[in-house]
Amino acid sequence: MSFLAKGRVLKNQQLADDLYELEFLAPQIALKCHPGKFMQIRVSEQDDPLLRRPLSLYDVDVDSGSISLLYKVVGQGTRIMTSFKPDDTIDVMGPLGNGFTMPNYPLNAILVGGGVGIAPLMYLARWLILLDCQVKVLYGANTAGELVASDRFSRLGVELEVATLDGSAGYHGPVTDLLKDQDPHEVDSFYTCGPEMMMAEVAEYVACNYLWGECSLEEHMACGVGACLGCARKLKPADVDYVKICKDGPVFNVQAVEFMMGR
Amino acid sequence: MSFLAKGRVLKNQQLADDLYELEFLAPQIALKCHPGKFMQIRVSEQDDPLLRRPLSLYDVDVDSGSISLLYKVVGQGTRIMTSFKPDDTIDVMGPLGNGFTMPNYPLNAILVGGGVGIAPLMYLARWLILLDCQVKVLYGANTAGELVASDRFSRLGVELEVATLDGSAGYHGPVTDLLKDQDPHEVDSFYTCGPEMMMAEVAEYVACNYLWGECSLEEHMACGVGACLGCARKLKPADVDYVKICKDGPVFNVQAVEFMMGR
Amino acid sequence: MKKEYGQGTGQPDISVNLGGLSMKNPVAVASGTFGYGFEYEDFIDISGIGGVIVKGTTLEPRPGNPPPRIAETPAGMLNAIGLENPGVDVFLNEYLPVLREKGVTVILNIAGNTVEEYARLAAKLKGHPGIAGVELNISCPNVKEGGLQFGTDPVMVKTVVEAIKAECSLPIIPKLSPNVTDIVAIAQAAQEGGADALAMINTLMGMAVDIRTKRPVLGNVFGGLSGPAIKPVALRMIYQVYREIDLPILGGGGIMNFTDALEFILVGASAVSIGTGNFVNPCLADEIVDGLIEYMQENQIAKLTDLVGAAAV
Amino acid sequence: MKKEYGQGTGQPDISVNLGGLSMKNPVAVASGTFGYGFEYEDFIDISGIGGVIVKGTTLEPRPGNPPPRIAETPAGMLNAIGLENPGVDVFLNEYLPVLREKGVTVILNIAGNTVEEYARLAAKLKGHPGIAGVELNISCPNVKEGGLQFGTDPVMVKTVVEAIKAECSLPIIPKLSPNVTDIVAIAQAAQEGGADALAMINTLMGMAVDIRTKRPVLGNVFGGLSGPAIKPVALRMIYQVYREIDLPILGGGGIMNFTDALEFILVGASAVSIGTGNFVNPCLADEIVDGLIEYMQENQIAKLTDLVGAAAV
Ligand SMILES: Cc1cc2nc3c(=O)[nH]c(=O)nc-3n(C[C@H](O)[C@H](O)[C@H](O)COP(=O)(O)OP(=O)(O)OC[C@H]3O[C@@H](n4cnc5c(N)ncnc54)[C@H](O)[C@@H]3O)c2cc1C
Ligand SMILES: Cc1cc2nc3c(=O)[nH]c(=O)nc-3n(C[C@H](O)[C@H](O)[C@H](O)COP(=O)(O)OP(=O)(O)OC[C@H]3O[C@@H](n4cnc5c(N)ncnc54)[C@H](O)[C@@H]3O)c2cc1C
Ligand SMILES: Cc1cc2nc3c(=O)[nH]c(=O)nc-3n(C[C@H](O)[C@H](O)[C@H](O)COP(=O)(O)O)c2cc1C
Ligand SMILES: Cc1cc2nc3c(=O)[nH]c(=O)nc-3n(C[C@H](O)[C@H](O)[C@H](O)COP(=O)(O)O)c2cc1C
Ligand code: FES
Ligand code: FES
Repeated sequence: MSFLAKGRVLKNQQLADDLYELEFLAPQIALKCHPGKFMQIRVSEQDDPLLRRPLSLYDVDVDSGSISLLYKVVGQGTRIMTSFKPDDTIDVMGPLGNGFTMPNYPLNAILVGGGVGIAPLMYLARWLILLDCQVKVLYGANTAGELVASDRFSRLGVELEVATLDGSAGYHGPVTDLLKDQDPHEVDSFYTCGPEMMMAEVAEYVACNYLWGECSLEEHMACGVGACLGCARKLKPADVDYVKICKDGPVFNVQAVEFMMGR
Repeated sequence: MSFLAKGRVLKNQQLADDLYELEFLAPQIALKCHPGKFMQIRVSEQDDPLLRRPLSLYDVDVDSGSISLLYKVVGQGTRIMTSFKPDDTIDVMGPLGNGFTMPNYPLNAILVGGGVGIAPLMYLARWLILLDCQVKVLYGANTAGELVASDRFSRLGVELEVATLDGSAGYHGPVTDLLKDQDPHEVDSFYTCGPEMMMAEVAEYVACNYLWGECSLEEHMACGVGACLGCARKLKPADVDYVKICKDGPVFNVQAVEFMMGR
Repeated sequence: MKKEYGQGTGQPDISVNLGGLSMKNPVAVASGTFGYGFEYEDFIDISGIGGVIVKGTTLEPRPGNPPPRIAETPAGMLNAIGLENPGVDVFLNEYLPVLREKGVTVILNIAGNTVEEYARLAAKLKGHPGIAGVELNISCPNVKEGGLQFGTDPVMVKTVVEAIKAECSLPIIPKLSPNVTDIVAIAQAAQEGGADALAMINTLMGMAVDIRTKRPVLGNVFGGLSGPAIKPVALRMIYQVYREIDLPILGGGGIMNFTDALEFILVGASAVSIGTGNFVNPCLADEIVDGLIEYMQENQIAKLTDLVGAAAV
Repeated sequence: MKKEYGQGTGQPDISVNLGGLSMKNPVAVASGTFGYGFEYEDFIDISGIGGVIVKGTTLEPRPGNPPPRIAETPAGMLNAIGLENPGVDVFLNEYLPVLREKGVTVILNIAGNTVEEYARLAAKLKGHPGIAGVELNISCPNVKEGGLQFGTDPVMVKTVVEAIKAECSLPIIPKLSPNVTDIVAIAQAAQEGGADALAMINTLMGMAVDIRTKRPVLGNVFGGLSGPAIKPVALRMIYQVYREIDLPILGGGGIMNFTDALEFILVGASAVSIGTGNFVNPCLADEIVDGLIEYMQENQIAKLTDLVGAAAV
């Protein structure tokens, strides 16, 4: 079940140069949230920009009915979002899509996130912890200042390893290098979101070690509900059918996907 | 001389239900201002709404370099303007058009304004006072709350008579009824801005009493500088040529105009 | 919050007979923008919608175009979906029965690449109750005529409409392409072919470029421009056709709110369709109906037909 | 802040030869949106602009259409100015000398209602130095052909271009109307008539309705749609023509910033024109030139021609 709702902004905080956390009240939606699902946010009442912006659930508090999104300013829409301020009413639609598969028993999970791709992994981590899983987060970014989710992960009580490309915090290099140090026998499942090159390496690790993993994909969207067929993608070039990222995903098994290196 | 400039918003204050005063710093423009001229304000960086909005100079302080506009929220553009806040940078163009004719000697002037049409008359009154004129303002509105310029006029030291359609302040009825009580022999010139029906009555009074008067007209605009020929109007139906309100006006001699009743 | 409209309820009469296709209210959702209706059930009661025009359907299943399939443009969007659909049999056997069960006013949008394909498709509809009407997408290339779009040539338009009318007794509503020099000539041809009503407009052909890759954004290079950007063109064409052609018009192109819808009605649309607007506001169809009723009550307008074409005199 | 561009200055070469018309830089201002240039002198150095295409000029003075002449639309605007202009004699004798004196690259936009009118107008230009080229507005009704627009019929396009070429040795740039089924056929006809370059696109025909009065907004009912709304259509048409027709293209339609301009160049425009964008930002032409230079320097592109058509392969 998803809804169209008016959300009341609680905060819209700049966490880094181009990273913001938007928190708003939408209790009806919050009740139906699940990690990996996403929201479609209307950024303006004007006709330009026209379409809603898809953003993953970063965190949700069912008790207070609040939903958090972590967004990166990349273009016109996200730039407009930075002007949202507390008590503004925003037009939100969600939760949409198929989220991450939840384990039936407490297991060991590694979450690999790069950049703003960390967003859906926060809410996922919260659920996994609730389900008594062992959660380790491998979190990569360009530079220390962009590791905006670190503290929140720590507060959640997950094990956190960070990597930065410039070496300003944690491991100096791509976050996927941290995979080498993991013991595949101690992990049951992987969850990943970030640049496709990064996810490709996670997928390879998962494949080589006969593990299981899920990733969250992106594609430009119009409807967000499977109606327009706009967000089509062949998970693998040889596939006959196009999946719809909004409805069949955005979460897919990593083994089903051939990642695109430019992304 | 007119300019394209970035104005820094000083205030954007709601004065009545749908009336706001916007004040911004634009010293270069302020230096060239003259009563009756107008600004073209870009309301949004988005492509919708696209065109600038023409707004009259309500008041200008050359010393501080600040310009005030008095605007009424009537549609999308003016609604967006209400979100301007102090320290915002706005994109302004002006001053544009031909303003009111200034007297060469101190004379007696009556200014007749209706609704937000009062806007250009404030700055005009300021100049006339500086030129040692006797200034009387006849100021009409629907209701007392809309007489947002009254205090400012009083502070300027002009003689002020008000009228409201609902009788909640001053004379109960249309502001033009106040013309009856004026002594035409004690007035040299009239200046008017507001609904055309109102201006038509001022024009008639001016004509009947062999006086002189100017009015400020409106027309939808694109360029604001006489380039697009979009703001054309025949001042009188029998005229051969179309004037351009933005360039030939917006101020015209009342005798040259046949007013349109619907406006 | 379902409402009952119609004669005798004290509400203004907003039901529409669109060339034999009867609609509860004048607001339909446009083909390709609303899937089969199910996709939007969380947001709106699809049985209350004036007409649900389902995704363009072809004789055989089609995989659609390679992505990217959509791109945002100023006050609009481009799409090049490529008619991805499971084929008419799946529609008739799997989707239609459910829609019929729910009481949805189903309008089937059909597409083909030859006159025969259209005719065979139309013939298949016999014996499948629950289709209120057929919208004919003629913005498709005619492979037998060198890929020229059916909708750009009056002779082809007439031929294809005739062929379908011969096979199908449902109301047939050709959907006109705006990418033509003379829209009235096309409308005329559709009428001569036996059209019961006209739908207009389909998308304007456009494209976008990715300056980073220096390549067209869309996998298909060209796409259809929809949304508020095209509204002025849609209004103009409907106005032109309304004044010349005596067929009811299902008007759309950029409708985002009630006042937009009213503009379409005033230039001659008997009913309207919401396309891109659904993406922005999935409850838009309902909101426009509410807006219309309120407007008619306030302005003492008893029936919608009093407004149709009022600006096109 | 005048800048010097061109070869040998260390700057990338952005000068353009548009079918014999030489421009300092590839950014022109579009006819009807920049008056005669003077109107914008407070805001921009008009002699630095790649080309100032002056208001559409006719043989005799024209009063223009009754107001309202413009209306805002989503990401666009409609205009129905009706070619108000003082006639070619006033232009040649009063405005041109001043523009020439200032060193402005003047492109004269001409319009007529018969082939003879165009030809006579073109003939008048002889002996008036300072006109860099002639843009031919063919979105005008041909009164001898029942009011059909010149620009919608290949035969008429060819005829009118030929007639003008016979009278005038300046570069002739027909400006194509987008309101046609087959833009390539029109471009082809212009080429056959002897066009030196093509300007595209003119405005899309549209309209707007005032729901308060229930009447068309524009005094002329129909108007030309311009601005960002039409950009996808303009790009598509230029792409189509660039691939088929071997003439340089002056591209425009909705350009609001440098990246828009680059999109036009990538689909095949050798130079661009800014229309509605001038109203929003009177310094836009300069800003786009600056943006282009910066982009070329950053991307080590020596000459603009390396970019022209890069997306249309
Ligand atoms: C399921 C899903 C979840 C996402 N979650 C997040 C998140 O939690 N945080 C975050 O910062 N970003 C997320 N994104 C990406 C985000 O949607 C885009 O960054 C955003 O739409 C850009 O909008 P813009 O107007 O700023 O950029 P522009 O480039 O100006 O947008 C132009 C158009 O392209 C679309 N677009 C641009 N980039 C993307 C993209 N990467 N994916 C989809 N559409 C795009 C926009 O929606 C818009 O329609 C997610 C995308 C998807 C599909
Ligand atoms: C010279 C001049 C001076 C003006 N001075 C003032 C002033 O001091 N205070 C004030 O409140 N208003 C003034 N106006 C009117 C003001 O320009 C319009 O109210 C405003 O443009 C409405 O914009 P909108 O987007 O809110 O309305 P919308 O109706 O949504 O605007 C749609 C389009 O119509 C145009 N438009 C709508 N109404 C008018 C109008 N009356 N005149 C011109 N264009 C219009 C808009 O600019 C826009 O392009 C003046 C108009 C002119 C021409
Ligand atoms: C994503 C998308 C898919 C579409 N698919 C179809 C289709 O399959 N058949 C069809 O006739 N029209 C199709 N259209 C056109 C719409 O039905 C509608 O005519 C057009 O979008 C204009 O209306 P709008 O501006 O309200 O969207 C599609 C439009 C969009 C945006
Ligand atoms: C107000 C206005 C007046 C115009 N007048 C003319 C004209 O006289 N002759 C002409 O060929 N085009 C004219 N045009 C069309 C423009 O030159 C340009 O081709 C069109 O607006 C598309 O470009 P744009 O989207 O950048 O504005 C006019 C456009 C506008 C907006
Ligand atoms: S965004 Fe419409 S189907 Fe996915
Ligand atoms: S607004 Fe362009 S001429 Fe007046």
